[in-house]
Amino acid sequence: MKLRNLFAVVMLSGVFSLLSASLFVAMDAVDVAFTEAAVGAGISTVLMLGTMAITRQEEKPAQHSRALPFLVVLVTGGALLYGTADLPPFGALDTPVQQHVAPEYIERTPTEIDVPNIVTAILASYRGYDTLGEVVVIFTAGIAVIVLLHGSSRPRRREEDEEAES
Amino acid sequence: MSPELAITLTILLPASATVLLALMDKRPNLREAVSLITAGVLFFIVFGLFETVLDGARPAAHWFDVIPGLSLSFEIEPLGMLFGVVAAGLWIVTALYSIGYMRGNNEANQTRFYICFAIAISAAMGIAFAANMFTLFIFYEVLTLSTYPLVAHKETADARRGARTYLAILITTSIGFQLVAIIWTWVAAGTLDFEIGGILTDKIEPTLLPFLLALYAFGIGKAALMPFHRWLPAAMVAPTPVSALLHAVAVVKAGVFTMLKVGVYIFGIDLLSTTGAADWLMWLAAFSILAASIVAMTKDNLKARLAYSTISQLSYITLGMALATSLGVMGGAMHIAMHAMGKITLFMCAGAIYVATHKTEISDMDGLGRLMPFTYGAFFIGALSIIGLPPLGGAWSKWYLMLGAADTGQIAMMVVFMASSLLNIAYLLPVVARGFFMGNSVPMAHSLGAAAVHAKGMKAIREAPLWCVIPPCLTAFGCVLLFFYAGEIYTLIEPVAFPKGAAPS
Amino acid sequence: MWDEMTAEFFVGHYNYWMTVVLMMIGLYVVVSRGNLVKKIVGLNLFQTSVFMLYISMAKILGGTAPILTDNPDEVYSNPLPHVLILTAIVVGVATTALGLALIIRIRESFDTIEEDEIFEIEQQMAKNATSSVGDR
Amino acid sequence: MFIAATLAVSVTMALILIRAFLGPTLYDRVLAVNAFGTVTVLIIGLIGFLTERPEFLDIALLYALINFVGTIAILKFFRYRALGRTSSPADAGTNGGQPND
Amino acid sequence: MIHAVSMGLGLFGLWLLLSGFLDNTLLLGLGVFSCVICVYIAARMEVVDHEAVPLQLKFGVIGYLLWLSAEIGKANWAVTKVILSPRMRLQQRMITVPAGQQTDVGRVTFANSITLTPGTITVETQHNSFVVHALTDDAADFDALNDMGARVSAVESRT
Amino acid sequence: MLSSLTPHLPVLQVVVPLMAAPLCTLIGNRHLAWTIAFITALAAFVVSALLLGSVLDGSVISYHLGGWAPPWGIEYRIDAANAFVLFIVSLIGVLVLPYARQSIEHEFEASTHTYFYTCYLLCLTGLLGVAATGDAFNVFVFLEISSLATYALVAFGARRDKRALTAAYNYLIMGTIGATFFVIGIGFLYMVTGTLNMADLAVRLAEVGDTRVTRVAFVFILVGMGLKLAMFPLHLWLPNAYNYAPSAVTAFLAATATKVALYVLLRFTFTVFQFDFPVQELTFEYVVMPLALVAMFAASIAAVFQQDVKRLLAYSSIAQVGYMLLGVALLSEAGLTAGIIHLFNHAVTKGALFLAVGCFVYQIGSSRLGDLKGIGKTMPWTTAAFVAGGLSLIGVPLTVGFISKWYLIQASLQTGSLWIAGLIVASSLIAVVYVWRIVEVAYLEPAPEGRANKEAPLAMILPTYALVAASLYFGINSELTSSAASQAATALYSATDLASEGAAQ
Amino acid sequence: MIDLALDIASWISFALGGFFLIVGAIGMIRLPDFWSRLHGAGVIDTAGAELILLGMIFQAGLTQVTIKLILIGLFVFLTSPTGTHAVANAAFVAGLRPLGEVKKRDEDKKKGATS
Amino acid sequence: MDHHFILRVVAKMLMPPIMLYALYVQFHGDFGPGGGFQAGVIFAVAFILYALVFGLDSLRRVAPPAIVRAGVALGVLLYAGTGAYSFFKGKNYLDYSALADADHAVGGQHLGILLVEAGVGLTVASVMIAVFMAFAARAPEIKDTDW
Ligand code: NA
Ligand code: NA
Repeated sequence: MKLRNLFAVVMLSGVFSLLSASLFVAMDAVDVAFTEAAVGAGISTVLMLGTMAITRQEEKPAQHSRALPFLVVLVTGGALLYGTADLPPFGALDTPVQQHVAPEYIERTPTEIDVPNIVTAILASYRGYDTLGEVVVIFTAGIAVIVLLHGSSRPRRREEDEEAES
Repeated sequence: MSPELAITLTILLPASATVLLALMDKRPNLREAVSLITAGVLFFIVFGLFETVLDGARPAAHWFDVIPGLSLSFEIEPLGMLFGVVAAGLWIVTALYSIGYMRGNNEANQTRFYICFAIAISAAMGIAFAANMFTLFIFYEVLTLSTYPLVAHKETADARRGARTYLAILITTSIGFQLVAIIWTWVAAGTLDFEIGGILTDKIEPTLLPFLLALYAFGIGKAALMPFHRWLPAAMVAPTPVSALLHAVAVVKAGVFTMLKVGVYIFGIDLLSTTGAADWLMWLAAFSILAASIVAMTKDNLKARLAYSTISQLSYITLGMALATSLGVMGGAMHIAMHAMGKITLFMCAGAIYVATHKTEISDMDGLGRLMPFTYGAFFIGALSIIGLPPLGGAWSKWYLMLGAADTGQIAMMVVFMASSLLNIAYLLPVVARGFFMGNSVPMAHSLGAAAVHAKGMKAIREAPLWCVIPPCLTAFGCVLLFFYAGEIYTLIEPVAFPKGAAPS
Repeated sequence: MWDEMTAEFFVGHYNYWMTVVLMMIGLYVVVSRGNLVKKIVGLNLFQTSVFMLYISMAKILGGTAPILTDNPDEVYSNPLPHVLILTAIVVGVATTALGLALIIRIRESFDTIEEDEIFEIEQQMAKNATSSVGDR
Repeated sequence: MFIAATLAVSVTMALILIRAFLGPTLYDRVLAVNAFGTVTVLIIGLIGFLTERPEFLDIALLYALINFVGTIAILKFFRYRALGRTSSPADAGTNGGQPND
Repeated sequence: MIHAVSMGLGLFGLWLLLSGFLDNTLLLGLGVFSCVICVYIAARMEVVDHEAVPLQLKFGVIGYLLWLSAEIGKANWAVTKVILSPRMRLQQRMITVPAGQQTDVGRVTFANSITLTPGTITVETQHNSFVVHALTDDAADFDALNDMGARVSAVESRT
Repeated sequence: MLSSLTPHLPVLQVVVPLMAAPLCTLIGNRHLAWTIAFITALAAFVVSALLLGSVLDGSVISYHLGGWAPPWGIEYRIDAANAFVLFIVSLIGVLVLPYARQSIEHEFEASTHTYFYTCYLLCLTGLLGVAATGDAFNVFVFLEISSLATYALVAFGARRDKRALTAAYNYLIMGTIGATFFVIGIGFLYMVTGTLNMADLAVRLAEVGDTRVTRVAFVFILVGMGLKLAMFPLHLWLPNAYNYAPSAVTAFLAATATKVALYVLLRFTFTVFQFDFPVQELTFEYVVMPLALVAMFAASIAAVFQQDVKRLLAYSSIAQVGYMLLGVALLSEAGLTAGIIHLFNHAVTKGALFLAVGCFVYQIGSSRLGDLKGIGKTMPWTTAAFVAGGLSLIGVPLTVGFISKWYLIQASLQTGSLWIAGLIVASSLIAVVYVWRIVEVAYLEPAPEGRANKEAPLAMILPTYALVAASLYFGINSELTSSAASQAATALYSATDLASEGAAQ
Repeated sequence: MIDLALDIASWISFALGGFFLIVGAIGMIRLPDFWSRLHGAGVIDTAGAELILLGMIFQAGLTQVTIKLILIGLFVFLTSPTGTHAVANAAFVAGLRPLGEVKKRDEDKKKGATS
Repeated sequence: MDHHFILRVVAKMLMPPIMLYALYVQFHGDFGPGGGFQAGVIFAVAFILYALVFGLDSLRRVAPPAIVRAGVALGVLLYAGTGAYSFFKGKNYLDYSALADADHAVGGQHLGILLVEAGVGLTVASVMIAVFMAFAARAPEIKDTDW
C-alpha cells in the first residue's frame, strides 16, 4: 500500500500505536501500554504533526530502486524467522525467561521493596540505573532539540511556501 | 668518551644540529658553518670508533624497547663501521660541495635542505650501527622520509613527480616487502639481532627461504635491484649534492649495506650456500648489472647515465652477497666504499659542469674538458675507478668479486663482471673523450640562454666555483688512496667475511 | 501426531512471526522511503514491533499483570521485559523528537524533505565547491 | 459477555480504520482517528475486564485525554484553508468528491 | 478567590476518588500538595474563573442533563434508522440557530448539547447564533433546537 | 573523603560526567560550563587511570549498582579490557575540551556554548557507561545516550555547512537501526537464558549451546554494533557525519565512538559467546574478515580520491576500523591484542589528525585540499603535527601506527596467513598515497596571495601536540599499551572463568 | 439476585452499546460525505461509548473501577462534542460543504422570523 | 468575543483536572501502572493543550523557557543526586537503603523510589514542554481566525 499523504501515514502510525497499546494490555504489560499510549499516540503524533505543519505533506515518488531495501528486509526477516523457530513457545511457563531472574523479582519485591507494582520496583530500584540512563536520554533529546531549534525565527508563511513549491 | 656515548652522539649530533640549522635560517654563513662543523665532529667521532672496531672491539648502545623484546639498539660490527666511515667522511665533502652548489645556483629553501641533509646522515649512522634488523628498518625509513624533501627540493612539477616516484617505490618496497619479511623473521626466529651465521638456521622451512629472501631483496628498494630501480633515475631531478647523497653517501649505500647485512647476519652465508636460497638473486643481480649498463649507454643526460651506472654497480654488491661466499662478501663490502668514492666524484663533477654551464646533456658538452680541466680530470679518475682499473680503489673490489665468483665456480658470473667492465668503459669514457677532444668550446657561450648568462654574471664558460671543484678533486684523490689502503678495509671486514678464520692468501 | 505438533508449534510461534512481519514492514519503510518523515514513521513501526516481541516473551498464559494482588497463588507475567521496554519506548520517543527536529531544520535549509532532492542539492554543492577550487 | 462486547468494539475499530485509510479528505481521517480513540478507550477497559484486572483504567483515561488533545493539535497545526488544498485535488472545493445520489 | 478555593476542594475530591487510599497519610499529603500545585499553575494560566469553575450554574442543570440524555437517546435512534435504511435519504443542510445565552458557559453547553445529539452538529459560532449542520429534515427541527436553547438559558446562571 | 570514594570508582567514572551535564545546563554560564566540563573530564581521566592501574594485574572489579547483586541488579564490571577503553575515551575526552572551547567559541554564537558542553559531557557519559557496564541492556541505554548526544553534536556543524543536518539525520536513522538490531539480539539472548548480566549470560549460554536463537542473536548484535562502529559496508553514515561535524566533535568521535562500539562487539564475541560456537567462527572467517579486507582497500582508495581532508580522514577511519576487525577476525589472542592496540593507537592518531585539520579550519575556514596550498609555510606547527599524524596513519616506524601494523602482521603470520600480512601492508601503502597528497599540497605548492602566516591559537595547538606526542611516545615505547592490550585480550578471553565466580557471589 | 440483575443490566448495555457502535461505524463507511459521517461518529461517541461504559459499570459494582469508569464517561461526554465541533468547524472554515446540500435559506429565515 | 470560545471554556475546565491526574499517576506508580514518565507526559499534555488553545506566548508566560530548561536539568540532578547520596552512607550508588536507618531499609526504598520518580517526572514534563515549545515556535504563525 502506498500512502503518499503523509498526514494519513502519521495518523495511521498513531492508530498502530493505539492498537499495540491494546495488545500490551492484553499481554499484561499495563505499564508499557500506559507509556505507549502517552508516547506513541500522544507525544510522537503531536511532534510529527508539528513537523508536518512546517514541511510538505505529500511524499514525492522516490526515484531510486527498491530492490536493495527489499533484499535487506528479506534477509533480516529471514534471519529472524530462522531464529524464532528455536524460541520457546509463546506464553509458556517453564521457559528460561520465566525461570531465572524474573521469579526472583516477584518473590523478593514484597519484602525488599514493598510496593505492589513489581514493574515499578524493578524500574526504580533493582534496575534503577537503567532508568537513570533513560532520564538522561530524555534530557539529551531535550537539550538536542533545544539546540537544534534554538533561536527560531518564524519561517515564511505557508502560502508563500506553497507558491515556492509549485 | 665511552663507545656507547659515541654511538649515541653519532646519531643525535646531526639530528640535533637541525635545531641550530633551523635557528640560523636567516644567516647563511653561520648555518653552513654549523653544517660543516657538525660534519667534522661527526667524522672525528666515527673515526675514533673505527680504530676500536679495527682492534676487534664491538661497541654497543641500547636505547629502549619499542615493543617488549624488540629494542632500538646499536652494535658496531665491521660492515657497519665501513659504511659509517664512508658516510661520515663523504658528508664533509658533500657539505663543502653543497655550499658551492646551492649558492652558485641560488637555490631556494636552503635551510630545509641542510636540515634534511643532517637528518639523512643521522639516519645513515643509525643504519650503519644498528644492532638488529628492527633498528635498521626504523632508520631506513627515516632516511627515506628525510630525503624526500631533498628530491622534491625544486618544487616544480617535475621535481614533485620524481619525488613521488622516489617515495612511492621506496615506501612501497620497504613497507610492502621488507617489513613483512622482518616480522616474518621475528615470528620465526623470535629475534631480529644481527648475528654472524644468521638467525634463521633451522627456524624456517628451507623451501620458504627464497621467498623470505625475495621479500628482503625487493624490500630493500634502496639497493635498486631491478625491477624496483625506477626511483633512482626519477630522483635525478634533485640538486646535485642530493644526487651525491643518494648515490654515494647514504641512500643507495644504505640499501646494499642492508642487503649485505641481511645476507650475512640474518640468513648467514652458510645457510644461503647450503640451501641455494640466493641462487635466483644472483641471476637477477647479474641481469640488473648488464641491463642497467646497457640502458646507461643510451642516456644522453649525464646524471641519468650516472644513475643507471649506479643501478648496475649496486647489483655488484647484491651479487657479491648472493654468491654466498666469503670472497663475494669481501668484494661486496669493499665495493661499498670504492663505488661511493668513485660515484661521488662523478656526480660532483656533473654538478660542477651544471653550475658552470647549465648543461645536462652529454652531447652538449663537447670540448668542455678543455675549459674545465680540473673537473674533467677528477671525472676521469672517478670513471677509471668505477671501471675497476688500478691504481684506483675500484680495482680491488672487482677483483674480490671475481674471486668470489670463481670460488663458487660460477663462470657465468665472471663473464658478467668482465662484460660489465667493458660496458663501463663504453658509457663513461666517451664523456671524458668528448670533453677533451671534440668540438670547439669558444662559440658556445651564446648557446647558453642569454638570461642565464646575465643572471650568473658570466661572460664565458670557465671552471666552476672553487667550492664545486675542490671536493671532486679530493674524492678523486680518495679513489687513488683507497687503492693503497684497501688492506685496511680487508682487515676490517675479515672477521665478517671469514668468520672461521679461513682467509686465503 | 505430526499435525498436532505442527499446530502447537504454529500457535506457539505465531506471535513471533507476526511481530517479525511488522518489524520488516517498518524496516522496509525506513530503508526504502525517500521521505524523511516517513522514515521516522517506519523507524517507530520497527521499534514498536520489537517491543511487541519483548512483551510477548514476558507473557505467561493464565498469568496476570505483575502488580501484586492479595491472591498468593497468582501467576504474574514476567515484569523484567516490561521494564526494559519502558526504557526502550522512552529512548524511541527521544530519538523521534530529535529526528523530527532535524527534519525541520533540513526543511528550512534545503527546502525539501525528500531524500532524492536533498541528494541532488548536495551533489550540486559538491560540484560548485570543486569547480571553485579550480586546478585540482 | 465481555468477549461479545470486545468483538463488537473490534468490528467497529476495523470499520473506522477502513474510513481512516479511505479518507478522502483530511477531515474524514481526523474524524476517524478521533472515533478510533474513543473505541480504544472502550477496548482497553474491556481487556482489563477480560484479563480480570480491571483496575488499570488509568490507561483508558489517558487515551481519552490524548485523543482530545491530539485532535485539537491536528486542527491547530493544519490550518483549515491550507489543508483543504493539500488533499487530493478531487476533494477540493465544496464537493465531497463523491457521486451525488 | 472563591473560585480558587472551590477548585482546590474539587480537585482534592477528585484526588480522593482517583486514589482510593483514604488512610495513607503520605498519599493524602501528596494529594494536598498536588492540589495546591494544580491551583497555583491554573492561577498562573489565569484560568481560575467562573468558566473553569462554573459555580454559577443552577442545580437545575442535573435535570437538564437527564433531559439531554433522553434527547441523545432519541437522536441516536433516529440517526440509526437513517444509517440502516437501504436508500439512506439525506437532506443535509446548514441552519442558523439563535444562541441567546448570557454566558459563555451557557453557550458552550448549548453548542455541545446540539453536537451531542446525533443528527445535528454545531459547525460555526457567530455572535449570537450558531450555524448547525443537520443530517435530515427531521433533525433540522428549528423549534426543537430553540427549545433546547431555552432550557440551557434557564439553568445557566443563578440570576 | 577521597579514600572513601575509592570503592566507588567504577560508577564515579560514569556518574560524574552524567551529573555535570545537567549542571552545565542549569548554570547556563558558558565559561563556568566549560570549567565544569573540563574539571569533570579531568576527573574522569584520573578515575580511568586509577581503574586501569588497579586491573592491569588481571583482577576484576565488580560494582553492584543500587546495592543489588547481579544478575538481579546492574553490575559495573571493570577488567583490563574495558578499563583500557575507559582510559582511551577519557584521555581523548579531556584533551579535546580545551581545543573545543577555542574552536566552538570561534564558530558558534555564545548562547549555544553551554549546550555544546552539555552534549559533549553527555556523549562522554554514554561512551564511558557503555564501556563500564556488565549488563547487556544497560549497554543499549548508554549507547543511546552517547548516540543522541552525537547526533546533536554533528548537527552543530550546520552553522558552517547545512549538510551537517542531513549527515546527522542519516546517522540517526542508521544508528537507531543499529541499536534496535542490538536490542533484538539481546532480547533473543534473554529469551533463552533469562538473564541480562553479561557474565551470567556467558555461563548460561554455554549451557544453552549452539541453537538457532544464539546464532541469530550473535548475528544481530554483530550487525547492530557493526552499524555503530562503521563496519564496511555499514559505514555509509560516517563520511558525512565526520566531514560536516565541528572539528572538535569529529576529533572526539573519531577517536572514541567507533572504538567503544568495537569494544562492545569484542565483549560479546569473546566473553558472552565464548563457547563452542561454529557460527561465530564462520562469521568472522567468511564475513567479517573479507569485509574488513575490503574496507581496508575500498575505503583507503576512496580516501585517495577525496577533495576534502576531513572527508579523506573519515574514509581512512573506515579503513582503520577494517584493520581492527581484521585483527579480531583472526580469532586468536594475538589478533585480538593487535585489534585492541590498534584501537588505542588509531584513537590517538586520528584524534591528532582531526584536531590538526580543525586548526586549519579555524584559520582558513576550509579543510578542502585546494585551500590548503602552502599551509605548511603559513601554519608550520599545525602542518607538522598533521604530518606526524599522517606518518602514524601510514605506519612509519617510531609512531603508534607502526606498532599497530607490527602486531597485526605478526598476528596474521602466526596464524599462517602470509597473504593477509601482504594485504595489510598493501593497504597501508594506499595510506601513503592519501597522506602524501596532503603533504605535497601543504609543502610543495605556494600559498595563495595574502594569506597571513598565522598559527592556530595555543589552546588548539597544545591538545593537538599532546596527541601527536602520545602517538610518538607510544610508538617509541609501546610497553604500556601493548601490555594493556594483551591484558585486555586475556581478560576478554578468560572472562568466562571469572563469570562463573561472579555468578556464584 | 442483585448480581443477576446487574448481569442482565450490563448485558443489555453491552448489547445496545455494541449495536450503536457498529451502526455508527457502518454509518462512517456508508454515509456519502464528511458531513454526514460526522453523525455516524456521533453515534459512536455518545450512545455507543457511554453504553459500553455503563455495561462495565454494572459489572464493576461499587468499586474504584466504577469511579474511574464514570470519570472516563464524563470526560468523553465533555470532550467528544468539543472535538467533533472542532473538526466540523475546521472543515467548514476550509470551505468544505455538504453533498447535495438543501439550500433553503429563505425558508429557514422565514421560520426563524416567525418563531 | 473569540472565535473558539467552546474550546477555550472546555480547556479551562479540563486543565486543572488533567494536571491533577498527572500528579495522581506520578504518586501512584507504586500501586498501579504509571509513574514518573507517564505522569510527566500527562502533565506536559496539559500545558500543550493550554498552548494550543491560548497560544504559545501564553505558554511562555506561564512556563518561561528558562524555568523549563532548569526543570529539565533539575530532574536529572534529583535522580542522580538521590543515587549519589548513598556515597555519604558508604553505600553503593543508588542504594536507597542509605536514605533510611539501617533497620528501615524498606522505608529507604520507598523514599528513594518516590524521589527518583519525582526526578523522572520533572525531567520528562519539562522536556516535553520544551520540545513542544521548540517545535511550535518553528511552525508558521497561526492566527486565531485561521482556524
Ligand atoms: Na450531534
Ligand atoms: Na509504575
